[in-house]
Amino acid sequence: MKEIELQYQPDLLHEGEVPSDIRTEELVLNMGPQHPSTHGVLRVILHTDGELVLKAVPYIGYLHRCAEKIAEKVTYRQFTPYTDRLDYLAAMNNNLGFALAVEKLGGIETPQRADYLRVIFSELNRIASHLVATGSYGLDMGAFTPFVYCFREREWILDLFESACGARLTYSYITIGGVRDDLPDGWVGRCRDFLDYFEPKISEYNDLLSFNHIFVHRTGNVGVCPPDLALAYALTGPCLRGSGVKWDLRKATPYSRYDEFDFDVPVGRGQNGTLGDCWDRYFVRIEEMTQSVRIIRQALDRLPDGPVQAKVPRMLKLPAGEIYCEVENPRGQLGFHLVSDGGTSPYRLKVRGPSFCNLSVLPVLARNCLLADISALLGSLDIVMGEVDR
Amino acid sequence: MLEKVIFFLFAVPAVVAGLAILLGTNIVRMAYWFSAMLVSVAGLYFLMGAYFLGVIQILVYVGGVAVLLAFGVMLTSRKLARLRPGRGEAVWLAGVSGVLLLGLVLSIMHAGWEQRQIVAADSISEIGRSLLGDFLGPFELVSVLLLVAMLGAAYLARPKAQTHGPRDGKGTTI
Amino acid sequence: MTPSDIIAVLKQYDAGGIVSVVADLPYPHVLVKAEHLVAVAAFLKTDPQLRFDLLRCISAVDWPANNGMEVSYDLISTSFVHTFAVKVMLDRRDPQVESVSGVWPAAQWHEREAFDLMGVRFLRHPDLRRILMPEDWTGHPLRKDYQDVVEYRGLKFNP
Amino acid sequence: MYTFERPHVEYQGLSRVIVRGAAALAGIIAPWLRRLAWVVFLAVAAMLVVFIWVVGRFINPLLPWFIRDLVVVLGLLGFACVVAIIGIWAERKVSGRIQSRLGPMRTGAWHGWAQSLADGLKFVQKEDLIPREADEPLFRLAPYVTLVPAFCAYLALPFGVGWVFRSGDVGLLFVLAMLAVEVLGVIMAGWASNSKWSLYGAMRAACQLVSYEIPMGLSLLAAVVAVGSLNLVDIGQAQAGGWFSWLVFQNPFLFLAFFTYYIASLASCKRSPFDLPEGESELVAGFHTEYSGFRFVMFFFAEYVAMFAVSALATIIFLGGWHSPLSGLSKGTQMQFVAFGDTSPLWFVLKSTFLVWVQMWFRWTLPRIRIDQVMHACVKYLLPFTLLLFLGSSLWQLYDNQAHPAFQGFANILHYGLGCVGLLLLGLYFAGAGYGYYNRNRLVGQMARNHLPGA
Repeated sequence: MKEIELQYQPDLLHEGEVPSDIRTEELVLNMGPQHPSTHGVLRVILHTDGELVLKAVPYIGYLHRCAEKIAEKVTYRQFTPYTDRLDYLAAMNNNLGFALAVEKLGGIETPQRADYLRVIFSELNRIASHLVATGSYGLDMGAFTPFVYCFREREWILDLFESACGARLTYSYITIGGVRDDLPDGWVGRCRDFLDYFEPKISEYNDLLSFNHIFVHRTGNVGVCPPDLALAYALTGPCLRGSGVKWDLRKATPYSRYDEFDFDVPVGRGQNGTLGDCWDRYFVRIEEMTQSVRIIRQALDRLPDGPVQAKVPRMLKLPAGEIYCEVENPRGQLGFHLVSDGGTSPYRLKVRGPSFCNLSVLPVLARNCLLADISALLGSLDIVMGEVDR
Repeated sequence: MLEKVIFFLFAVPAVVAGLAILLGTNIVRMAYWFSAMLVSVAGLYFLMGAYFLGVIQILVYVGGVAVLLAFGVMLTSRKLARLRPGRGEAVWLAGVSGVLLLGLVLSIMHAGWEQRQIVAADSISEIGRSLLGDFLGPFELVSVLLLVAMLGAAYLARPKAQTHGPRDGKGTTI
Repeated sequence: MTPSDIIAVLKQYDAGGIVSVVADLPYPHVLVKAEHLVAVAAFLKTDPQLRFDLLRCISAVDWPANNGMEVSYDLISTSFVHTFAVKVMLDRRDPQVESVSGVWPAAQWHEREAFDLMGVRFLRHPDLRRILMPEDWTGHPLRKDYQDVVEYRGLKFNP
Repeated sequence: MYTFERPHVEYQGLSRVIVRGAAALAGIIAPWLRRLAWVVFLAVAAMLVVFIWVVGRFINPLLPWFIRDLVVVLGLLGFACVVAIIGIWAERKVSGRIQSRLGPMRTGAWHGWAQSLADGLKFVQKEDLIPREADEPLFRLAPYVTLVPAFCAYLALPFGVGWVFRSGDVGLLFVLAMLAVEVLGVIMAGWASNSKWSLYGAMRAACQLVSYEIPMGLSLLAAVVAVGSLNLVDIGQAQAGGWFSWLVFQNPFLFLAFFTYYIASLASCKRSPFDLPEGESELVAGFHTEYSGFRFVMFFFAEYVAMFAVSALATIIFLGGWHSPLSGLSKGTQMQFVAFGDTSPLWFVLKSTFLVWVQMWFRWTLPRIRIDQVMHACVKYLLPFTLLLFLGSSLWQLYDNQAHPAFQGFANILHYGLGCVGLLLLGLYFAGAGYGYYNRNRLVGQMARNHLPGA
């Protein structure tokens, strides 16, 4: 065995470099669990020197609802609603990830129409999720109006979801073997209406927020995450692409017929600062919305007829074995490590929440930044605590 | 009659605030008592017809100096915020301030107050003319003093070599 | 590279540490001895043919039947787009293994979670604390033989 | 299950009377308010008109001076309260319209006009919390120290010729001084709350407000140099004669000074994009995090009162004060309403309101600046720039006085050019607003239209 030098020395504990001639006392600031910009019940302990944050230590677990333990007690079908509650802003994508994991392990083939509908709904949900991310990022930066605009557009998507599956937040629409119901009459037309309306709105957000001088100066060069750091901390999704790594599971390991669609993978270019800063991570989301619109248009154009649900027994039993299956969620790669012992419920289900991994880089990025940059950083990582704590 | 009432309306708070500064132990409250005293004295200026002086007192001393004082004091730790001089210290301080007070009283008694009509003490143009005319020398001297003070402050606050800024990129290297 | 190619490369490096291999879909993986884990991990990450630069997940699975605690490391390479997994089997009574957070810093939180919920102790981990459960919680909830807590800090749970 | 026992808080003394009284009053009044909303609205408006008329007409020199002063001070206090109440309501309506919402629509009958009154009633009924570790006397005092100076600034604001409580030689300085004292209350609140977030808010407020006072004062001085007086009435009088005689168009330095003043005044009112002392996404609520109930209302009031005060100052100094922009065209005679002898206060309030609206517009459009950028913007850019403006304005005055014919011609061209630029800006504003209004359905989208009937 040859020795290999380890590249990254874990150095979570960090000594504040205070100027030697001025003796100041570190102020320990408890940010959260109830704080407007922690996006849920995240608690961050900040060690500050005036406005300067020397160290930030996140504490999580306030929203831990034992999803993995519950999974061992319920059947496969019964667990689908629990996946809604992981990343509650992208429930469709969560449903898809779990359904794919079960289908792959059980060797279940899904009909073509179901695959197309899955693509349409998960891309719509990606837009909805990115709208929340964009809007609440504006809110973190102190601009209230983009938030309301984004929610206005999201309402339309939620209306579309509601008409298709009856729910506005926790859909459980994409089930094992396909999707639960076929589309209602006129849904495709309404979806097209939305896309026609929504596409020009993206440039409106850019005018209002993305290229706003103050916004650019607040987010450019802040929280810079170079590509190697992003990979080392296993950032995925827009956070990784914001660092300039062209990595998207929809392109790399296509699932659910994503290879039949034509779309680009936007990456950060560091055009308003350093590569991998908050602005890049933010703008990747804006660009991804355009790509999602492209995918949805293609899927609507080529939407095949046929059944939307494969024959799956009510009490599904999977063969003994295990699988690790990932999908590209709006926040990154959502992974399900599913271990089956041949029974009707998972023997072990480990959920790899993208927000969980993205948040783990916070102590590294939040060093020697200003207090206001913490909210910029948290917003650009775009965490959902339901998924971090599971 | 009314003037006297108003005089006491301002003078009593000024004295009370001054005593509170002396006798208080909480340094932050002392800063606020100080600004209360400044406002009361400004009121006395108004009563005397020196509007300009009164307004400048509020603008500069209350709005600027007292705020910065409170700001500086606020940043000290809460334990330090309570102070109480020791007995030896108190005697020493009382001696020094007693001598100073005596000097002040003596100088007031021997000042030789002339009964001179001050030409419109509240007229800003008069004040401006005298500052830039009769008293140009002292005025410029004070300006130079302030400039030196400002340079000194800037020197003290200059960025040191090892000071870290938020934008130095250190926070992102691993 | 296909899983069998990866296994071949890995066998060239350290045949002694490999206990068993599975090259078939859906879950190709290699089971290595616990003491070889960090060396294998570092090799998988740095080898120019493999370059597994993204640690996707660390999941611990409790097998009380054969007294084992299995920890699997799911990897993917962003350069070559191939996936693989490494597993170690630990003693269930006192599961401990060297931390890979020196190789992939991403492992830090995953390992903390495995420690919290499964009780796997990761040696030389920079900051091994509970992450999801409160600091003073007793027991490791995801173990199969976990007994539900009745009372926590005066907070009584109804069964 | 575990239940959290909430300590029972009993109101005592005056707050008990106020709370009980307000609750009883709300029970009686609220239904009638809803029923008679129109009547109440009209009655309040009529009372205001009558009051203004009485103050203007019958407060004559024959009355003892202290009665006159008392009436005028009460009137100004009422005016400040009305400004705050309407300002809070308008803020919500403006934000609603900007964000394709409706804002309050239910309270009262017409577009939720009674919303601020209802809010006030709600706040009065709220539990009056003082944190256990707070410095109680200072905590109680701070809202007053914030609100009273902001109101005092109104004492020196001229609403027209003769429409001023006290016009001294130091009117401008008095207003500035009062706006400066307001900071004291803010940092008092921040320190006394004994919350770290509040302390951060107070620190930011002290840094920012003290720094921005300097460019604010310097920009105003540039205008003072042009007029040669610190008396606000004199400054207003010097701008009689319509749009082109406003100080802002007199020379390029003053034109720029108006904008620097406006920026600095945004900062000194803690308005977005300079709302760092209370930036909710960073500091929860900044210096008033721990405040509730009526004390919070006082901070809220102080903000709107100060907003109007700085806008009024900008109006007097730069935008012609109480003079109508058209008075030059109508051959020296003011456009007059029949009922009032003098329309000048209306013009004054109108212009100030426009500036307040611009402040709201900024707030709902721009993100917040970071603290280091705030200080950089002040110390590195605004301060030297306003110093230059002050110098330039003085030099301009020097040459203007000596009446070089060539310089006069040049100055006239610039003067009218700037006036036209101002007209252009105003025209662009109205064009933009009109475009937005006529395309509102398209811009907002079908979704919002369907969900907001009557929008």
